[in-house]
Amino acid sequence: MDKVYPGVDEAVADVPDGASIAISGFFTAGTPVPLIQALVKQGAKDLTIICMQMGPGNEDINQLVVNKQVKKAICNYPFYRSATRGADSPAEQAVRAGELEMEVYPMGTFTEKLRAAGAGLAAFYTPTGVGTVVERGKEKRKFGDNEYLLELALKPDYAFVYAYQGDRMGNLTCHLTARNYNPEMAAAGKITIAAVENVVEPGKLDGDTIHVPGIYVQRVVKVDRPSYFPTID
Amino acid sequence: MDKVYPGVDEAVADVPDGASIAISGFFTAGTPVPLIQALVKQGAKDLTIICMQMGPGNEDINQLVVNKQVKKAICNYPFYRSATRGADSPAEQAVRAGELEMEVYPMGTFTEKLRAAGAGLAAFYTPTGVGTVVERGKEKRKFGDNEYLLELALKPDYAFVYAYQGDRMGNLTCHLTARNYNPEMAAAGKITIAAVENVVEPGKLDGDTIHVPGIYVQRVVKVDRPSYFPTID
Amino acid sequence: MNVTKKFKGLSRELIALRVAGELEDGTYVNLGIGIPTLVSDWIEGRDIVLQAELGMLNTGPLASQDEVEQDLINASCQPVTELPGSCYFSENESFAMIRGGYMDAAVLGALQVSEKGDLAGWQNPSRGLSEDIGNIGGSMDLAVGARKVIVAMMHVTNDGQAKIVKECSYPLTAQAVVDLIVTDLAVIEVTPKGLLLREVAAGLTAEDVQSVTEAKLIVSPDLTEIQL
Amino acid sequence: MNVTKKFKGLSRELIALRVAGELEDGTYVNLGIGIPTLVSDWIEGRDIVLQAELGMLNTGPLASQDEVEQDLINASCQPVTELPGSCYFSENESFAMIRGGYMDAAVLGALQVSEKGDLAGWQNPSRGLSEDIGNIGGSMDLAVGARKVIVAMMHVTNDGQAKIVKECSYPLTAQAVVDLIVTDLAVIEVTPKGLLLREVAAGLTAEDVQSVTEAKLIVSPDLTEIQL
Repeated sequence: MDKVYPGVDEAVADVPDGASIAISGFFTAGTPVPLIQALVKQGAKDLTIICMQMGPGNEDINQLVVNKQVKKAICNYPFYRSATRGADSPAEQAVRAGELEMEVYPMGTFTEKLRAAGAGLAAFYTPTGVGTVVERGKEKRKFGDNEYLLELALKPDYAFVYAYQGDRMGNLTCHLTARNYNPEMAAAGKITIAAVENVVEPGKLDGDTIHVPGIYVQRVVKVDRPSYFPTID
Repeated sequence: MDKVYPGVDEAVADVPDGASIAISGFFTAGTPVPLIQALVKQGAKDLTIICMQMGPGNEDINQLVVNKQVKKAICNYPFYRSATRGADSPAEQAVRAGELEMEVYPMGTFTEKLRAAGAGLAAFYTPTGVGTVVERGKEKRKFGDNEYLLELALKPDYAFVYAYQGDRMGNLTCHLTARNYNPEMAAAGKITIAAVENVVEPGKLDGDTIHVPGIYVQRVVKVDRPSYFPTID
Repeated sequence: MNVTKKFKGLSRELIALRVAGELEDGTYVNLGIGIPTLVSDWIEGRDIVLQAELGMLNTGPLASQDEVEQDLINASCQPVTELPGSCYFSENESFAMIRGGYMDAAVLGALQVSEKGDLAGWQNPSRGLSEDIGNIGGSMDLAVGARKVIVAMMHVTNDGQAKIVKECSYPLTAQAVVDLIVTDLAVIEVTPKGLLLREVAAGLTAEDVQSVTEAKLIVSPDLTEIQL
Repeated sequence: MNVTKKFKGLSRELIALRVAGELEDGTYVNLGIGIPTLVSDWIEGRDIVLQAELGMLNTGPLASQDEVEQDLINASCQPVTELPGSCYFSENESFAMIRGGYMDAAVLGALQVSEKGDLAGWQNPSRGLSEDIGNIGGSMDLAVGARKVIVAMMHVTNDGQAKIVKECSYPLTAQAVVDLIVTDLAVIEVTPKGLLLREVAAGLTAEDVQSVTEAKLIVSPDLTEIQL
C-alpha cells in the first residue's frame, strides 16, 4: 500500500462543498498548515471546520473564514484570549455578525466525540458540563451518585493531521506535544490526510512507537517542516 | 517519585478479601505472572478477577481458582477452546458447579468498559452484542439507523499489568503484542501494580514512546523475564 | 435438519483459497480462528494487511521454531512474525478500529448461518454451558464492525447437521451481518431476497447443495463451478 | 456587589507562592492560565509532576530563547522544556486522565466563585458573545475531574466588583467543585457549611475581607495571617 500523494493540492482536491473537516493542532503545535493553505486555494465552500480554535496560533484558519469557506465551526477554544484582539478576529466577527455558526464543547468532550466516532461508538456519558450551558438540549442522567451528560459521536468527512514521521502505508509518529489531537482525529476522519515531515519506507519505523496506525490514514503527503515561534499573543 | 517496591509479595500485600482485580495479558502475552503467583501466595479471598481468560495460556489463573480465592470472573474468552480440555479446567468446572460466578463480554466491550472507567466516563453505547444474549438486561437504543447497547464503566480496585521496560515514576513501555490490555487496565485500576522486566531511572526512556503514562501506575516491581512457549493447545 | 447425503467437496485449504480470491488488494482484513486462519497462506506477497485483534497490523507468517518471540503472537496464541510496516497498539485501540469500520473484511468461522445472514459461532450448546457464558472473544465485534463478513466453514457438521439454516438455534454472534458463505460445497451470497447460490463444487448440482442446506437457496442464473 | 474599599494584599507572585504551599509532594497537578501558571516557579525541584493538558506529564520550566522547540509547548502555547521522566500522549488521553480523577490538584483562575463552590471562569459576558460561546478549553474537565480544585485569583475585579459571590452571574465552569480560594487578600476554604475564612493578608481584619466579599464568610477560630 502506497498512500503517498504528490502534493497537498492533489491531496485535498476532492474535498466537496459542504464537507466537514477535522483539523488537528493545539494552537501552533501539530497543525497541518500546508493542508489548510491548500484548502484555501482549493476553495471548497460551506465547510464545517472541527478544530480546537478559529485563529489563535493558526492564522491560516482565519484565511478560510475571510475566504467565506466556513459555514460552521465546532471548537473548544475558538477565540483569542484578548477581547481587543478578538475585535480583529475574522471568526469572532463572523460569529457576531451571524455569518458563522459555532458549537463549543469542553476540550475533553470535543476530543472524546471524535474518539467515539473513530471507535464505532454512538455516544458516551461524561460528567463534564453538568450544571453549565453545555448541558442545554442534552440528556442528563445519573449513574451512581453523579450526573453525566450524553454526548454523541462526531464523525468528520475528512481529517487533516500532522506528523513528524510517517511511512508510505500511513503509519505515523508524532513529536512531543505536537501529537495532541492527531491520533483521534486520524481515526475519526472518513478520509484522513496526513501532512508528514519525513516520509520513509515501510519497515523504517519501529512498530512499537507508532502513534497513528496506518489503517486510519488514507493519504500521505510530504511537507516541509514549518517554522514558527509558538505564541498566541 | 519513586514507585518501586522491593518485590511482588510487598506489592500485593494489601489486597483485601473481596477486591476486584484486573489482570492483563492476551493468553500468554503480556501477562503479569509473578503478580498472580504472589496473589496465590498472599491468599486474599472472594476476589473478582477481570481478565481475558480463566486458564487458557495462563495456568496461574487456574491456581487462584483451585485455591478458592475467586468469587467472580469477568472475561471475554474464559474457557479452553476444546471441550475435552474444558472438562479438566478448574474455572469451567467451578462455573458448572455454581461455585464461580461469571460474566462474559465481547472483547471490545470488555476493554472499552475498563477504558471508560479510567477515562472518567460513566457509560457508552456500542453496536456490539445487539440481537444476542449480550443485550439481556441492557438498555438498547437507536442512534441514526442503528441500534446500540448501553454498557457501563468497570473500575477495578487493582490492576496487575506487565511491561518490558519502566522507569521509577511508573512510565511503561510494552513490547510488540504484549501490550494488549495493559494500557487500559493500568488506567482503570484504582491501584495499579506493574511487573516490569527492566526498571530504569527517569529520563532513560524516550517520552514519545511511553505506552502507559506513569500517572496511572502506583507501584512498580522488577520481575525476571518469563520464559514460555506461547500456546493454548 | 439432519442431513443424510454426504458430498465430497473442497478441502479446508481450498476453501481458504476460494476465500482469498474474494479479498481485494489494498485492503485490511481480519482472519478468525480455524479455516479462516488458513487464508493467510494464500495471500502471502499480496497487498493485503492482516490485523491481529490483540493489537497488530501487518501480521506476517507463523514464526518458525527459531523465530519464536514470546511477545509476538496472533489471536490464536501462535507465534508470528512481522512484516515491513507492522505496527502495534493496545487491544482497546484494536477493537476501536474493528468497531469503527476499518476492517474491509473479516473472515470468520461459524456453527450456523441463517438465510438472513445471522451468524452463530461462539457457543455450541452441546458443551452444556449456560447460554450467556462462553468464548465470545472478538467475534461479536468483528461480525458487527467489518465492512464485509465472509464465513468460511464446512457445509454440514461432522455429525451431519445442516449449518446453513432458516433460523439459528445456537446463540447468535450477530444479526444479519454475513455477506458471503464459502464452504466445501458452495459459494453462497446473502442478498436481501435470500441466499443466492453462485458456485458449487465440481461434480455437484444446485439440487445436491440444496439437499444438505436447510435454508432455501436461490440458484443464480450464472451458477458456475467454484472458482479457484 | 460593587466594592468601594480597596486593600493592598499579596502580589500575583505571592498568591502563587501561597498556592504552592497547598500542593503536596508526590502529587500530579495541572496549572491553569494566569496566576496559576506562576505556581510553577515556586515548586521547581519539588516532587510534584505538572501535567500539560495538550498531552504531557512532567512539564519543565519555560524554555529560554535558545531552548525553544516548536513542538514542545504548554497549554498557553508557551515553549517549555522537559524533565527526566517526561512523557507525551494524545489530547484525548490527557483528558481521560483528567476526568478519570488522576489530577491530585488543579489550580485554576476564576471570574467568580460562589459560596457553594461554583466556579465561573470561562466567559465574561462583557465581551458580548452569546452565553454558550467562548473559550471553554480544558477548564470544565479540570474543574470536574481534579480531586482538589484550588482557585487562585485577585479578590475583586479591576473595576471593583466582588468575585466571591452568593451566586455566580457569569456562565458556570462547574458546580460545587472549588475546595480552596487563594486571593491577594485571603485564603478561604469551601466547606459544607459555607466559606471559611482561614487566613487574611497582613494588616487586614476579617471584617476588611468581608467588606469586599459578597458571600458571607465564616471566620475561622484559628484565623491567621496568610502563611507564606
